[in-house]
Amino acid sequence: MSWLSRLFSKWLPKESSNWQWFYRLGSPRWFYQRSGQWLPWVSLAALLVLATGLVWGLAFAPEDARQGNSFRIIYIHVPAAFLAQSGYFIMAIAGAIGLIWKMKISYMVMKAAAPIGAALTFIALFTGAVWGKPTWGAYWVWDARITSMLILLFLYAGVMALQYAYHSVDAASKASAILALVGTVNIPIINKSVDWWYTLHQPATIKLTSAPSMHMDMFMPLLVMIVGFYLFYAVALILHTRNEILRRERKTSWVRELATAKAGS
Amino acid sequence: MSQAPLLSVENLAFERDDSCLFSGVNFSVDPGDVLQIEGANGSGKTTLLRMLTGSLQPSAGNISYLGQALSACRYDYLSDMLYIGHQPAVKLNLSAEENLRWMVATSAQSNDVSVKDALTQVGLAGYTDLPCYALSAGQHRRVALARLLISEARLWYLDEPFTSIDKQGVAFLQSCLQQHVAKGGAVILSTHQDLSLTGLRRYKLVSDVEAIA
Amino acid sequence: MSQAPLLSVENLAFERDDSCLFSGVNFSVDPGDVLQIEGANGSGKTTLLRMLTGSLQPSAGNISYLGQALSACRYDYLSDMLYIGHQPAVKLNLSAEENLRWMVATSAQSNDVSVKDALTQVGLAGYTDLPCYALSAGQHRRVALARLLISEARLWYLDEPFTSIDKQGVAFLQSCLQQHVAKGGAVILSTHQDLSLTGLRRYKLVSDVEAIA
Amino acid sequence: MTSHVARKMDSGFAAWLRRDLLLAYRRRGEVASPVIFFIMVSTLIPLGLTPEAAELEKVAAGMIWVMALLATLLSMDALFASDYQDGSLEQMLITPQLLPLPILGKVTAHWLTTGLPLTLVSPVLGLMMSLPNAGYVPLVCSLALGTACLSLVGAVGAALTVSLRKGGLLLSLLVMPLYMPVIIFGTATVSYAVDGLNWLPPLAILGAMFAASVALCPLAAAGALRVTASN
Amino acid sequence: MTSHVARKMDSGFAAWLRRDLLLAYRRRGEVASPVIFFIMVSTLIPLGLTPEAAELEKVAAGMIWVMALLATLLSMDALFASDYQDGSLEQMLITPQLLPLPILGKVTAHWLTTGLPLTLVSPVLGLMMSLPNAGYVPLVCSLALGTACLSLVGAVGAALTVSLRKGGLLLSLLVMPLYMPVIIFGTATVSYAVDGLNWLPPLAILGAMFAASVALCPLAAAGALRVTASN
Ligand code: HEM
Ligand SMILES: Nc1ncnc2c1ncn2[C@@H]1O[C@H](COP(=O)(O)OP(=O)(O)OP(=O)(O)O)[C@@H](O)[C@H]1O
Ligand SMILES: Nc1ncnc2c1ncn2[C@@H]1O[C@H](COP(=O)(O)OP(=O)(O)OP(=O)(O)O)[C@@H](O)[C@H]1O
Ligand SMILES: [Mg+2]
Ligand SMILES: [Mg+2]
Repeated sequence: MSWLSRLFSKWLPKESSNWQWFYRLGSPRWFYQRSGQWLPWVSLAALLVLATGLVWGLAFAPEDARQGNSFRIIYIHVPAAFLAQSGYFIMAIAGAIGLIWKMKISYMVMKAAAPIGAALTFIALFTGAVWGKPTWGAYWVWDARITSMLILLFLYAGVMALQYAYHSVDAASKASAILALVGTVNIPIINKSVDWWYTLHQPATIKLTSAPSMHMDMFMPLLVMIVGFYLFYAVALILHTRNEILRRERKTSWVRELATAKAGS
Repeated sequence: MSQAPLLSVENLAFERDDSCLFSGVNFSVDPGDVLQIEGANGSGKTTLLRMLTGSLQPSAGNISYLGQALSACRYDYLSDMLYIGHQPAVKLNLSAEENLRWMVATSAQSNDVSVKDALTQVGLAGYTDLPCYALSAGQHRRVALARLLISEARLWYLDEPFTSIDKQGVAFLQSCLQQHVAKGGAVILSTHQDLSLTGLRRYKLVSDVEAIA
Repeated sequence: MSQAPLLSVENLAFERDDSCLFSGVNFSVDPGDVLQIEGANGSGKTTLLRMLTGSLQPSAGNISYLGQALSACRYDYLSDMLYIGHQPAVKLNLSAEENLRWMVATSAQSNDVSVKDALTQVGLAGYTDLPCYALSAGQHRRVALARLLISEARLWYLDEPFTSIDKQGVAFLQSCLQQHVAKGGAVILSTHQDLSLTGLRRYKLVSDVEAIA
Repeated sequence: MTSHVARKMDSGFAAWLRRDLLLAYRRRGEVASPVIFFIMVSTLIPLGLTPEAAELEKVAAGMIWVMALLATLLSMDALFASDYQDGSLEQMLITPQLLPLPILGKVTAHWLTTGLPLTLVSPVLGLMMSLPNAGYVPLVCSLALGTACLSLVGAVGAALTVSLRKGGLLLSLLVMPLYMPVIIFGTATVSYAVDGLNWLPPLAILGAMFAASVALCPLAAAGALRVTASN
Repeated sequence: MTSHVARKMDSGFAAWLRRDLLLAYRRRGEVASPVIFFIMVSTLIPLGLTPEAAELEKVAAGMIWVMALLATLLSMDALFASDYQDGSLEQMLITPQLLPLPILGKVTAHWLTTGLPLTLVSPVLGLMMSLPNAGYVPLVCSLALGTACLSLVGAVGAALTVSLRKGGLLLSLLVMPLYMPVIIFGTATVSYAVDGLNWLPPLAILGAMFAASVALCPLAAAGALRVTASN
């Protein structure tokens, strides 16, 4: 991979002060301290937005004409599905940054992103399945998007399995970064091919949604929930990353100081 | 080239998972040198040799070849180097001859000693057609060592080359090394045995773990 | 038992695919003996040792334990025997301690040296929790050799036990063998190194292939 | 003496079982893999065939069984391979213990780490392939017994091919014919249940096969190892 | 100098290709095994499902493709494993050649010894599963291209798991999702043909995938090997 990093390092003159923040971000210690300052605010925002969205969606949005109240699962289901997909790209980008600029912190972000993304994927699948029972009369249907989502779960599982499989932190990070990158190249191909497969076999007997015709009163809380999920995702990612930083840097002096300070106070 | 050494190592250090294995390793090797890396089990000899071959990245320090950093002359350096490690890269299902032919084909440079001759010289004359899993431990390693007779590389890195080799074989191998350095090559090897080579230099590797203890 | 030797070997021969590797091997071993099997690479040392452990069947000749044929006292013989071969039976994914515990659990007899003590004695004190693939070549073999400290078997068969072991380790291992024979055990080992053990006997194995050539 | 032998017998079984479970635990990722493999292949099938529930329902039980069989088969050649390479198998052959016991220990560990998880996860696959409700209990029962048979029979194949270095596919060749009765009665158990028939008879036959395998396979594997590993 | 590099580039590819083919030839039994595996599993399917031709016809193409995929997957982890164990892989990493070339050589050998025989034998299976006449040519074409993609993508997975000792199932986990587009377009090629549609478009997509894999997979595998094997 060294040719790759050599290629890209040309873009980033090392001494340039414009990029100092970038290299400082690369320092786990700096990230840990800074994120400690951000965290309360982001958490608060996430909480507020999520609460607003939930109350709005569950209590005030109008009932669906055909599905009744069961449609309200959408306020969890769609944001989770959304984030699950973005999460994979976030993970892969973090991995790529690690490979190219050899930045420790981005490997940690990548490692932290995998289980969060997998959990969101699982939530999307699970809520979808629960929703499917009243709507389609079955927990599981081989719909195109559902299938893509399942494959996404497998991709996450692969990255996580590879992380755990290696004893050496360095090898685990690099190997799973490569896998995540290969996965990103494939996600569009997978999604397209699954769509294609589905329309081939099933000329639209199951219409999943009536999204365009969705009423504004239903749609606005959904939007709020999506924003809330993004914020929540950020909180979870920061927390997981901080955890990972402490774990990997436990032998450094600043973490030791931190621990003694905690114990002292 | 105002006499830059063939290989020189400056302040080399190696860390694995945040613990330092060794640091401050300095030596240089000129044509005609045999350098024996000594040290207790686990002191990092294999690690050092693999770092020289470029398989592992040093966490600090420089390795230079004819005065240039390795990254600047990767192709030339790798073409001029031969490494035989603990695992001798001998395929069990192929015969000794097939193994050697393949090794020669993938390596950068080779002289005109024929594969059959080389195998005869290392004492495998009657065994060239057997699959290698039917060879004894020592014969198995001899297949890999036969590469030395064919190689034109100047730098040889040998990790415990005398393992499983009988006394006659050890003597032969030493004469082989002697010839190589006489022709202007250099050898860096690790072994726990005492060698009787003229011009032998030793480097004692002390791992940081031991040094503290 | 009118002083039948601990192990005796009469006229042993081994053939593989109709060609005779060696024949007419005779020796006997009493408590207190260390027998070093010598011979060139490929002369059949490993084959002979594996025959003694019962893994390979001799094509002619007898092996007897305390005067009885092996087939008549299989359980007792196997319980009284310990073999460490070229492949040291160390699982790469387990730690040194787990490996040793398992070896002790499956072997017939063991004394009360604790596993931890044994590992400390062979110099692996700081490495007991690492998976064995993270050990160096010599440390890897030391894990297997730690069995010697725990075993109560009287007959030890060691195939090149000094491979990859550093000088200090070789000295320690020799003292270990010395203690074992002092307690009434016996050792048959193959190695190409010269040993400095009191009461050492040598047996030179010449394979029939060489003898003809 | 006999009690001594008995103690050793036990330790032969228990020591190997414990070790193999520990190894599996060290490689947790790997333990989950047969299950994930199983689920993944089950998504391949609709992709290769059709997403229609009505069609899938027909093939559900058969496919789940075929995939369970393949997942077991895939993990089978690892049973003795690494032990052969690192010399542990040679040590096993020269212990005074009765050889079938360590083998049974290893096979038990294998089943606990492959067959059992497969069995436990099979209802989820049934759901994904729209298996009718009546089929779930028979599916789980037949898989539990059947995968145990597969592990036992597979051990004989693994023993026969161990010294051949990378015998994965040859192994399949050897044991696949022996696996056929298992799959026939396994799928029959489920399809009887789905059709509303009494599914206990085919299950009982699986039980009988299991009993016979427990008795015979470790012996056969022991014999095979003595021949192949000491070569 | 450049011609020297070119010669060496070639020998990097050719030497490894020749060696792997020779190794395969030495183990002839093994080379036949993916094919025999393929045939055997295809006989399992009627056992597990139904012997009726009308039913089998519908699943034929899908099943043949699923089995070809599994047979490739099964043989994939052997690609680098034995080279890793005996030190050949380390030698490969320190040759001055461009690493993707020896890898491409090895993958080519792998395809010639698994994908190609599978492709050649597939019409027989089609016959056994009553595949309609129009399906044979597309089946063979799609398998030829598709199995090559599978070998190439599989090589990346094999490189990622090589130092993990027995990564067979983990490997499946990593590459199976990446295999899904291949199976979709592969089966589509056949089913288009059977339905009387123009089957060239899906085949062309497979071709594009193949081209992309040839360009990218050896690079990714090389990167992966540098990370994993030197550990
Ligand atoms: C396990 C089952 C299911 C999975 C995995 C799943 C997955 C998804 C995914 C990936 C999305 C796309 C989110 C985005 O736009 O990025 C989505 C959206 C949606 N799903 Fe599901 N779904 C499932 C079941 C269901 C069911 C049963 C229904 C209800 C009938 C449903 C209704 C919707 C709706 C209304 C949307 C929003 C549509 C849009 O924005 O275009 N889903 N689902
Ligand atoms: N993959 C690995 N992961 C973690 N630690 C390792 C790994 N490989 C080696 N080590 C550690 O690095 C140290 C040096 O190992 P190395 O193989 O270089 O020693 P060595 O000097 O060659 O010893 P020997 O004489 O036994 O061959 C050892 O203590 C070992 O525990
Ligand atoms: N599996 C086998 N099949 C056929 N021949 C074999 C097999 N194993 C060993 N041999 C042959 O038997 C002879 C003796 O081998 P053995 O391993 O006993 O030698 P050794 O004395 O231990 O040699 P070394 O000192 O190299 O360890 C060798 O010439 C070898 O070629
Ligand atoms: Mg070493
Ligand atoms: Mg030997």
